[in-house]
Amino acid sequence: KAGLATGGALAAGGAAAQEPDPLITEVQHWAQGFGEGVDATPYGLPIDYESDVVRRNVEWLTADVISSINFTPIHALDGTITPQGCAFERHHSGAIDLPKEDYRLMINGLVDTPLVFTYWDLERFPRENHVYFCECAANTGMEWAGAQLNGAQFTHGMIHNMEYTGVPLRTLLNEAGIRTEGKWIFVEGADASSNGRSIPLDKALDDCLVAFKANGEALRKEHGYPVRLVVPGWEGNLWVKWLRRIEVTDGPVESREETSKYTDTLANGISRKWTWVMDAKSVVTSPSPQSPITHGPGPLVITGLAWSGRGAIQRVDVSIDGGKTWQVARLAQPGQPMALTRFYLDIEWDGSEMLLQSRAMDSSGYVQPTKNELRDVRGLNSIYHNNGIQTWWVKANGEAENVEVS
Amino acid sequence: KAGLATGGALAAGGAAAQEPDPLITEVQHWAQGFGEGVDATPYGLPIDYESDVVRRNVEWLTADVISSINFTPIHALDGTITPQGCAFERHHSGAIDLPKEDYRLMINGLVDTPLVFTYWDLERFPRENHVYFCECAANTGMEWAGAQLNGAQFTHGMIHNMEYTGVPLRTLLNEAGIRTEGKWIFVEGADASSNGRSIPLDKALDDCLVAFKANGEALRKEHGYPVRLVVPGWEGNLWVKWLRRIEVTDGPVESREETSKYTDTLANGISRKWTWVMDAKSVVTSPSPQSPITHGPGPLVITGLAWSGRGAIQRVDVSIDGGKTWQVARLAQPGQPMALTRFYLDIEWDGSEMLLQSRAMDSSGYVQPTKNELRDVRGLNSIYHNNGIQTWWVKANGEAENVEVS
Amino acid sequence: TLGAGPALAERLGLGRPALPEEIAAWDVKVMPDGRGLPVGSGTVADGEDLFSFHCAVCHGEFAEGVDNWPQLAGGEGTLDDADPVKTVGSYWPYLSTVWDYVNRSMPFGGAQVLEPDEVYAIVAYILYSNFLVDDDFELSNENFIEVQMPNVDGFIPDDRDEVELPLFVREPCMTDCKEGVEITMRATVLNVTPDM
Amino acid sequence: TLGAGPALAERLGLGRPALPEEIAAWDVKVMPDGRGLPVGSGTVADGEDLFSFHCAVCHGEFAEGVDNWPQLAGGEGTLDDADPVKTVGSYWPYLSTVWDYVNRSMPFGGAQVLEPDEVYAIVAYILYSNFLVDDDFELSNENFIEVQMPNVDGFIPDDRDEVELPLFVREPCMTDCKEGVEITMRATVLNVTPDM
Ligand code: HEC
Ligand code: HEC
Ligand SMILES: [Ca+2]
Ligand SMILES: [Ca+2]
Ligand SMILES: [Ca+2]
Ligand SMILES: [Ca+2]
Ligand SMILES: [Ca+2]
Ligand SMILES: [Ca+2]
Ligand SMILES: [Co+2]
Ligand SMILES: [Co+2]
Repeated sequence: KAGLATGGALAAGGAAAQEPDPLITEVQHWAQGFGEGVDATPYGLPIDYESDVVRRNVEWLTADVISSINFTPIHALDGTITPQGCAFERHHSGAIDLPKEDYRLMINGLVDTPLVFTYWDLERFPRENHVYFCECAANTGMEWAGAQLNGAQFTHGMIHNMEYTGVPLRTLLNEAGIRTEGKWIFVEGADASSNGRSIPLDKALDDCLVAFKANGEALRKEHGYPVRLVVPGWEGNLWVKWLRRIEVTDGPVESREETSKYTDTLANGISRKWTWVMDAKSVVTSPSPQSPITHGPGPLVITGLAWSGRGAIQRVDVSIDGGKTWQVARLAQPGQPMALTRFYLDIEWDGSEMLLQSRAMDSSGYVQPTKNELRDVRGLNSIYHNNGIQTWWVKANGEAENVEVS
Repeated sequence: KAGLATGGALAAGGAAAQEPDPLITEVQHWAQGFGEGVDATPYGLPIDYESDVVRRNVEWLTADVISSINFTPIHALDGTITPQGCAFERHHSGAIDLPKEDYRLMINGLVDTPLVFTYWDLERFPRENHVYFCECAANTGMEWAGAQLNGAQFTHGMIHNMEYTGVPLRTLLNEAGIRTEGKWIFVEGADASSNGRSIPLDKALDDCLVAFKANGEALRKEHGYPVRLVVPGWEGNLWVKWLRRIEVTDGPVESREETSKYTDTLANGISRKWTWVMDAKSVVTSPSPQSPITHGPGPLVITGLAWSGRGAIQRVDVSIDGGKTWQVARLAQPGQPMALTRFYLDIEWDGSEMLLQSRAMDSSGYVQPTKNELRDVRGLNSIYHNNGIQTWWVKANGEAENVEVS
Repeated sequence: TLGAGPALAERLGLGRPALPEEIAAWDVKVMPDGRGLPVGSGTVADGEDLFSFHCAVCHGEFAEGVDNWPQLAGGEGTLDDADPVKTVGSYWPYLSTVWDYVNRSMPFGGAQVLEPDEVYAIVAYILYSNFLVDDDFELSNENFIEVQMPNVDGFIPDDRDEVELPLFVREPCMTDCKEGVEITMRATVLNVTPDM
Repeated sequence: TLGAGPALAERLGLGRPALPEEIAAWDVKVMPDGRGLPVGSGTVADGEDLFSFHCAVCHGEFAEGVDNWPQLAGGEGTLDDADPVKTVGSYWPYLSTVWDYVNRSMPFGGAQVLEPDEVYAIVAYILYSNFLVDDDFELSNENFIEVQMPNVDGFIPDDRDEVELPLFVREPCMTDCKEGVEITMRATVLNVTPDM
């Protein structure tokens, strides 16, 4: 591989090069011969050099990799759309292989006519398109007790953000006809866990989608091919994959996933249930432990993501001194309801260490709290819904570490 | 593979099933055993069943596959975002493999200080995020003489739509300092074609981006990794990939790509040059020749894409009778400037044949013309900028054909 | 022409009526009040054998859990402790959840192999391993809802709107928000991040 | 805080000054008025040999094109015909474009191997193959802009705004937009769609 310089090694800040760069003065092979033709990759993958931008799992988190989770490499991404290929996965019985031909969706329970749909039936209903984030309620859960995992991918990577195409759940429920006793729905997947969850009818009739495309193409196998439920702003566990059955019920089923799991035990031993909404949250994705500063003092782009299950992000503040003072960050685009928002703060870094934080505010007026403020309310033993402010300790050499501060 | 029914074979429209579907009454293997674990695909691909949703090229179009083009499978996509993996490619010397370490960007010409940037220098400038379509000026070019290729992928698939992250070109030009004699820029790539194009300074200072991410991740090799130019609303040939050099000039270079190619010869032999803007255009993506109706009469979703280089799509009309009468389609989301817009028309199909058309209107008031209206102005020998209304002849059996109508 | 979604029309007549056998096959959920339970029964003794055969490799002979696999028994009175142990006995509010989950999702890797009587027996054994029933207990659809789950009153509906919004809907501090800042915890000290 | 982009700040001081040798290496563009041409020259005769060696396999010995590869000569007077043949001779407005493109991009698969004198010679030969110069012609940086390109006046700047917008910015017809509709052309009749 040719090259005088590797990352950041070339003098910046207007310093002159000592001698001409052979990467410029010598004709490189890619400027002379052929690259790959248009028949080389009918469906492409990232270039080899980006092989570190992948989903990763944490072995000790779960007993095995089948009922487990992996993490989106948010430290290496920008913008807001998450490519499907590296969007985090959570399965309870593995990612199943379910052909469209073999797909059936049943709606039953307190309905006028219980119905069975094929995949192709679903494609005949009027569709909608929406960009939504999907965050696992356990995202940042390992950090309840304190700073544990060293990287935004691991602390905040149980999230992705895609443009979904699907049929409003209300359309399908309307097709079966909801009886007046119906107050909840229970949704299940076709995998062996079946992962049932109860959802109040209000939400079901509001903005849920029965989705079959994400970012334009068919859902990926690991995201529920051919059909998943989209429950905007609510915890990812409700976004049932390989959606098989929707039952209209008069009450919650109180399934394992809404009792044993996805409930939040407070300091007094009493647990909150039905904590569906994802609170407003943000994180600086770069610089961060996996994305250190390699270029030394001078212009530095601080960037990150913010989101809220209660609506649109309206503002994000960034602190470089651990929360003593804050600056209003620049939003790349106005926040959209229940979708990721990208923020930037462009600074002139003086090369001294920083305690980097970000703080999201949403359209409901909610301001992302500190981790300790959450602990004051909820105690120390929570798992889910950790939306506390994250701190990265960026050292003078540009490396960053996950820390907590007073 | 289990399954009573294949696509659309199950009776719809409330007709009762004769006997219970074994896909429901028998426990399927995916509902019993394990699917794939979270370590199976660090970077995933579409499920095998979608192996037909890929880029395709047309062999006889070009002398070889190196300077050639392939087509986005728009007939099989929905929403607006194009996944990188199946987004069309156009190269003039093949898709080159250029590591970030070896990347250099030069800005020279009529500037105060000619500069050289490394890849990592670019990441230090303030960034923006925007979703833009990129359409090859030759998209639909094969249809100038008449209906030729049977499929939306081939007639309209030289387009994609991504969320870009990059540095405004104006920021980089400002860094070098534009001298007052500077009126144009000339942009080149690092590949062997180098594919130089001239762009007026106004556009360069307006909304062009020097982009390094698309849909959140690093640009794919075939889309210009590590850096490409984004020229919103203007023909794709200007979106130079593997961007190597930007020169500020006092006039256009009149390179091969802006004289021999990408000029438009009128009936009288005189040719238009500098036809950069992509006119408002739309196409029904389904039903279409590659996406026939398989379900018989009854509810039918007609969908397609609309876009304009002059601004945002404001309305799309659909005709099912070859343009005698039109209905206003539903836009999935309000049109955004220089980005794809998805439209839907939900109809009750009576099973008789249709001549399907769509007609885009943009924020400038421009209404997409018929192909014959374009021919009346431009003659029969144009190649580029064919934004005429497309007609699909949908037959009673649901199959569709590319036709032209009186 | 612009708008979030299609108008909610009358029914389109798509899909087909589900047959009773189909609903029976897929609608296996059990509600807290016992609705959905099939007729059947099983004893602790039978449950012990079945659990040993189907479940113990992961959950332990006494439902105490093996390695990282879930523990299903124990943990009484720990919910307000530093490290609560959440099991069927200590945490689960409804017995229906146990029946439903074992029936639909376990054993892990071979779901939906158990017959109703077997599920009754296994659930009886899990109750026994949690000291909630005697060793001669037989669980059936008839006595099902008589079983008292210790933590049945341990749950409240989400009260973040009442408890947290008043705290966190506020004007954010911009300057002089605190006196000093000290690092109180460091991930690299704990050093549990996986290698990349 | 909301807004399309960052404020256009003063210079950030990033990057480094380009060295003259670097600019010389990369800035190879030639403008219509000849600016950018290196000193040099080449004859039709030398060009013929060079073309035969480097170019003829694709473009033909007489620049007439082989198979689907581009034809570089011929087509005079066809621009207003049914199927215009666009070549350097019939279409290209500026000779600078030929020099620039051959120098930067050809031969296809081995770009940037030619020396300036070789490019001059090859361009002279392409002119000759288009009957634009005699067989004893020698092209150099000095006589370069004297060469008359036949189609130099054949281009106008984009006039769609003036010619087409008045036609197409209009109120769209919604009903009774035409009397009858006939299919006038069918792709399956032509049958050129590739297999999938
Ligand atoms: C091969 C390992 C394995 C076997 C065998 C197995 N389980 Fe499990 N069990 C698991 C795993 C893993 C989970 C957690 C799954 C998840 O969270 O998605 C689990 C969860 C459970 C839970 C819920 C625990 C909680 O706290 O939420 C119960 C109850 C349970 N199993 C009962 C059983 C019974 C009864 C059997 C036998 C009939 C059985 N398991 C067999 C691995 C196993
Ligand atoms: C292996 C095949 C091949 C060889 C050898 C080759 N060319 Fe080409 N040439 C091409 C192709 C393919 C194109 C079109 C490239 C594109 O459009 O991206 C082209 C384009 C051209 C054009 C522009 C044609 C137009 O109408 O725009 C010129 C001029 C040209 N070549 C000259 C030359 C010369 C001079 C040489 C030798 C020094 C040469 N070529 C060698 C394949 C070749
Ligand atoms: Ca890398
Ligand atoms: Ca397929
Ligand atoms: Ca035993
Ligand atoms: Ca206690
Ligand atoms: Ca010869
Ligand atoms: Ca003529
Ligand atoms: Co919750
Ligand atoms: Co053009």
